[in-house]
Amino acid sequence: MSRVILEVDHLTKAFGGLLAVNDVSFQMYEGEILGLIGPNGAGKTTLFNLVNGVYKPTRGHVRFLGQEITGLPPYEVVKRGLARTHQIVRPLNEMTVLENVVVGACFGAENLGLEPAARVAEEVLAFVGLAEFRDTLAGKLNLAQKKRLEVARALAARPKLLLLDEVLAGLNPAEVERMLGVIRRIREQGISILMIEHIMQAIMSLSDRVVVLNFGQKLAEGRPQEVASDPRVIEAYLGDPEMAKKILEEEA
Amino acid sequence: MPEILASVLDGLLIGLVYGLAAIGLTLIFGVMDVVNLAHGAIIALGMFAVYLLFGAGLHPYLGLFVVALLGLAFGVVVYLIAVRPILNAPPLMTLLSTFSVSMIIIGVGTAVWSTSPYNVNFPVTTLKILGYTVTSARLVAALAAVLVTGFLYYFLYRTTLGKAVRAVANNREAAELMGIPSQQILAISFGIGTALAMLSGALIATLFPFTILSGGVYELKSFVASVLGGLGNPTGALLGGVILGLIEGSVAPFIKISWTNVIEFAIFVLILLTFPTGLFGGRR
Amino acid sequence: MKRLWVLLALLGALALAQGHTVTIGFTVSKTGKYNVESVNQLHGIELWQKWVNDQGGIPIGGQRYKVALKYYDDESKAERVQQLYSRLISQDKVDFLISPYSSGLTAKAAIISEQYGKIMVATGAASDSIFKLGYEHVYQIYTPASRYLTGTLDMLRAADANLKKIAIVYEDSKFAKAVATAAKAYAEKKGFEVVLFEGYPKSTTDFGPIINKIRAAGAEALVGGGHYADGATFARQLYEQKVPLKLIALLVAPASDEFAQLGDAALGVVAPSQWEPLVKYQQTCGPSPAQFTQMYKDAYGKLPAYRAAGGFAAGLVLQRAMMDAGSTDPAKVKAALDAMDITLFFGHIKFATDPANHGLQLGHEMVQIQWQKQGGRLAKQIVWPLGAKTADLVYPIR
Amino acid sequence: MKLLARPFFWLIVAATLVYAALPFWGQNVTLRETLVLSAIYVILATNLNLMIGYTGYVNFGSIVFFGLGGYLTLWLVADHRWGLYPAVLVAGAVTSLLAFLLGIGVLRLRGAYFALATIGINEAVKDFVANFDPWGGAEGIFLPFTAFKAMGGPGKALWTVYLLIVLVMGLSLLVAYLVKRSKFGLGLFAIREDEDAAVVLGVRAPLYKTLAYSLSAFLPAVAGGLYFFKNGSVVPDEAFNLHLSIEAIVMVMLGGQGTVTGAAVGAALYERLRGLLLTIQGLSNFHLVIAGALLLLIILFAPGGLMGWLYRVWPRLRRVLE
Repeated sequence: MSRVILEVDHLTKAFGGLLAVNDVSFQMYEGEILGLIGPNGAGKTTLFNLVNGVYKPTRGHVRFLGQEITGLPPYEVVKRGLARTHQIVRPLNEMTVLENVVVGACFGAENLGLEPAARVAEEVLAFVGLAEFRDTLAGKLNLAQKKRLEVARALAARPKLLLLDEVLAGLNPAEVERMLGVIRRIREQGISILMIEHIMQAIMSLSDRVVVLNFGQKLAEGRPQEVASDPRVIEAYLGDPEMAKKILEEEA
Repeated sequence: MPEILASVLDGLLIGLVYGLAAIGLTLIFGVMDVVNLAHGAIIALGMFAVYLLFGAGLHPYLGLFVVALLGLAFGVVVYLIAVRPILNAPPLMTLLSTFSVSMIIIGVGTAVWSTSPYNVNFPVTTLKILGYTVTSARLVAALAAVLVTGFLYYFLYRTTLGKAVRAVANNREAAELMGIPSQQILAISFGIGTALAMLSGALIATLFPFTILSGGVYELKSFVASVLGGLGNPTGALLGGVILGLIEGSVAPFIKISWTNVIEFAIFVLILLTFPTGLFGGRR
Repeated sequence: MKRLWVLLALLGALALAQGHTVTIGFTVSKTGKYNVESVNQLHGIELWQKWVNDQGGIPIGGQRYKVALKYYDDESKAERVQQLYSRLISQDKVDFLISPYSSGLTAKAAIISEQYGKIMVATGAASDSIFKLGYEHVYQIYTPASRYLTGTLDMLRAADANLKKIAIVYEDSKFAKAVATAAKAYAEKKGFEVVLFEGYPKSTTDFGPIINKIRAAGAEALVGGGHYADGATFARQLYEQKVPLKLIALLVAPASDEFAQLGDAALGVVAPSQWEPLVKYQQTCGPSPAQFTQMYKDAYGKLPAYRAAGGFAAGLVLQRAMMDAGSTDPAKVKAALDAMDITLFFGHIKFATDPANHGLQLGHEMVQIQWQKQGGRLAKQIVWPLGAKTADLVYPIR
Repeated sequence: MKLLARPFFWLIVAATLVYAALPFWGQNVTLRETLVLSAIYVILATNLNLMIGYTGYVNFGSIVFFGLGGYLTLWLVADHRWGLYPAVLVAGAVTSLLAFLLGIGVLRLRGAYFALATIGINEAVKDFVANFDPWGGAEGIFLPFTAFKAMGGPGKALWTVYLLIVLVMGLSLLVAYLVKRSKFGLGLFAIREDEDAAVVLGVRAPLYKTLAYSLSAFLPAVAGGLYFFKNGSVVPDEAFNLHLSIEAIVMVMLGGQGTVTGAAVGAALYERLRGLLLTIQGLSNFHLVIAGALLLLIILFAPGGLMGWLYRVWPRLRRVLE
């Protein structure tokens, strides 16, 4: 078995009285794609924000490659090789696509100067298929392109672990296919991926393992097929286990 | 000791007037997230409005009603020209557009009235309250500030229009979904904020001499009072004004008067840094 | 044809201007805080110009020089003053300068006049400190701040041998602070107890906190103030709040006729004054006090305030220096100013010439006025020095 | 970075040299005074642009740096008999350090809150200085005339100070350009666009924006020292004139925020316009009205300012004029 890349240990985040993430623990291994699923409001994005340092946890620890990164600010986390994308895209609107990716390369794990960063950025843009838009202002891209830009910026940081937050949401089937290709090729480069996704079909086909959150707590963890047939998971999603099972079967 | 109380009493009375000015500023921010940098110039307009009405033979206190109506109309005009087109632009834009309005008002005001001081000269009597000497003008100004605030609260909480203003302040999109014409409400809110600023200016004009530039002082005090009370919170702004007045009144006996401003601004910056939402909770 | 005449007239004017004109430059606060005082001063200067030119100009070295004035509005703002004085010197090429009104603005103008080596007669500026910076081209007409209130305190002591507690409250300006600081030292020497010594910011309109302090300190008399706008407001609020003071002496404001607009609030208020129409100086040159007063009344329909007299006197001093020098050459005029020791309708004029105080006024003295009711009308009376008085001091006033 | 190979670098050098030489032709003192003022405006606007245009933080009280620089310089020269050169450098460094410390606290605020705080800071400092007796309180500091004599007489001193102010202007432009073309600048622009996203991308925003704030204080403070030395005095109302710092924002907006050329051209244009309006009889009282109306028009119809408009009309210009 390969070594542990990320360890989430009894992680808890309270907003006022609400426990958005409640005592969640799991591990992920190098080279793995781990899916993070759960109904809306289950605390998935909050968990991402805890892992990459946007929020400080109320309790618990995050360890990356065996090092404690709990409470480190996001810009430190990136430098250690943990990059992420946003669920709601956040392009730097008044900067070009290339400049957006150069920011990622410059301030990422390799801490590059402007010129090497530009080379990395060109390479990454070609990789995600945005090369032709390099001089377009980022604000002018369509949603699918913006999603790919998110991925490109994160990749330009040269991460060992990539957190993808719903990169497929809002895309049409052709665009989804294209993005899935990108994700597979990222994995082929040996980058581990922790991804939040709502499209079950995608998560089931891509993930090595899946962690399910519900009301901030970990509900289940395991291989996609095991999790998909877990009645607790199905109930969490749909209230009616029979109905949910039927839908899942249809999708698969 | 009694002298300190006299000073504190003075501070309380003037603080209510500061509070009224601050409500005008904070109401606009609360409803549409705009910091109105024309606030000071508008306060000065209120001063000159009451001065002109007085010159035309209207008692300053009767003039207040006219000033309020003028303020409402003027505010709606300013909103339509300078605020509405850029309401969804970055905050810098509304700061600058309201500031440009301020430049225009002060420029015209300087051309018309120069920057020389003016006075609303009407007979003032002195009253004794618990043994302290208070001029009638100060007492009336404070009372008027309280009445106007009371009236505003009645409007906001008891009338349909007022409830619509609060709904828009709370969540513009949701209010629109419920069929509230948000553009009209925003215009009216800006008008009310402007009217309050002009009223406070008019009240100040009954107390002290003023120039077209005098509004600046009260604009800064309004900032301080609204931030103390939490930007966007009218009750907070009134309390902030009172606190400001009380600080002025209670520190005055112990330090050089000119240090009060330093203390006020230092408190202002400190509050912003430690409680950005004010002592009584702001909108965010 | 008509055009030709206009052209000829213009050429004639030009010839006159080139040969026989001396141009005096200055700024006036037509707007802003100092506008009342400054416009008074301007009227004085303009009256001098008219007076000189009506006589055919200044006789210098056998020729007559007409006086031309060049001035701008400084809006009572320091930064404008420096721009405009640079402009007067480098662009308008004026021959001599008169200061703006007020010590603060004059201090700024003085730097420019000194940087360019232009002679400036400072009027409407009493601060001593301007003359302690090592300038060599600036000359003061007014009695300096350090001697401003000494007469007031002498008078108060003479009126009431038992009075102890006085408050000194002054505007935070160059002039008023200098006056107040000097007055404090003199008061303590005279056996008064200064129970309150405090400045208020220039923009003050609410004197409530200060008035509360005056009450709290138990002051029996008040001396202080600053300039017109703040002084008038201060006096009004002192009256409205019924502060029990035996004497109120304020700088500048009560010496203006406009002060009468305060009505009963003006009653009894005392002011040191640089000059009053009723003074009896025996002039050695220029008009007599009575002649000046009459000219001013004819021109402006009211009695001259001392700022107007100061403006006229500034022109007269320049005129006299050019006549003494027999030239408009700056070095010669400067020598004449250094040597000057004359009495005008305005009083005695003599400048310090030692490097540490160069240009400071040594000769001129203050008089004290008080607002009194005469047959139901408010009027200014000279109440000190005793030799010059036109009425007895009313004391205590409230 | 191959600075010497960049045309824009040479453009800055050439513009500064020509500017410096202009008034020497005919020893034109009036022109020199005008040029000093517009150079000061260019310095203020260019450095303010580091905050507004590059970082996206609206500093309403940027003039506080200019004023502090002036006060520190005159205090060192008048009361401690320092020479002008060490005095302005120390004034610049101290002001910049103060800005850094202040920035750590105040830059945690965003949007309107930050803008209000900067107004508060300027007013607090102004009122503090007006009460601070070692700096002359409300009266300010006046230089003894010996300070000018020490520089070879007032005439020579004024020309020297002119050249120094122009030098500071050139340096301001250069700094603005270098920052824009650096990794640091890229980080700032990322913060301007979306601070939270920038942080996630690895930009150390708290440090970067504090450094930008501190940097934007240095040259204005040096310029303040030179300017008030030239004036011979410094008083609180002039040094901390909030109005001027808001006018500096207008200049940046007029030219186009975020561009080096825009801030400079905006400042120069604004100065010309203001000067013109002040001298035209009958319009002198309306200069505020016209400036205000102009600002409003820019905001409503051309938020990118002059450069934004030029870039749109002629997109290739973006590569030539920074």
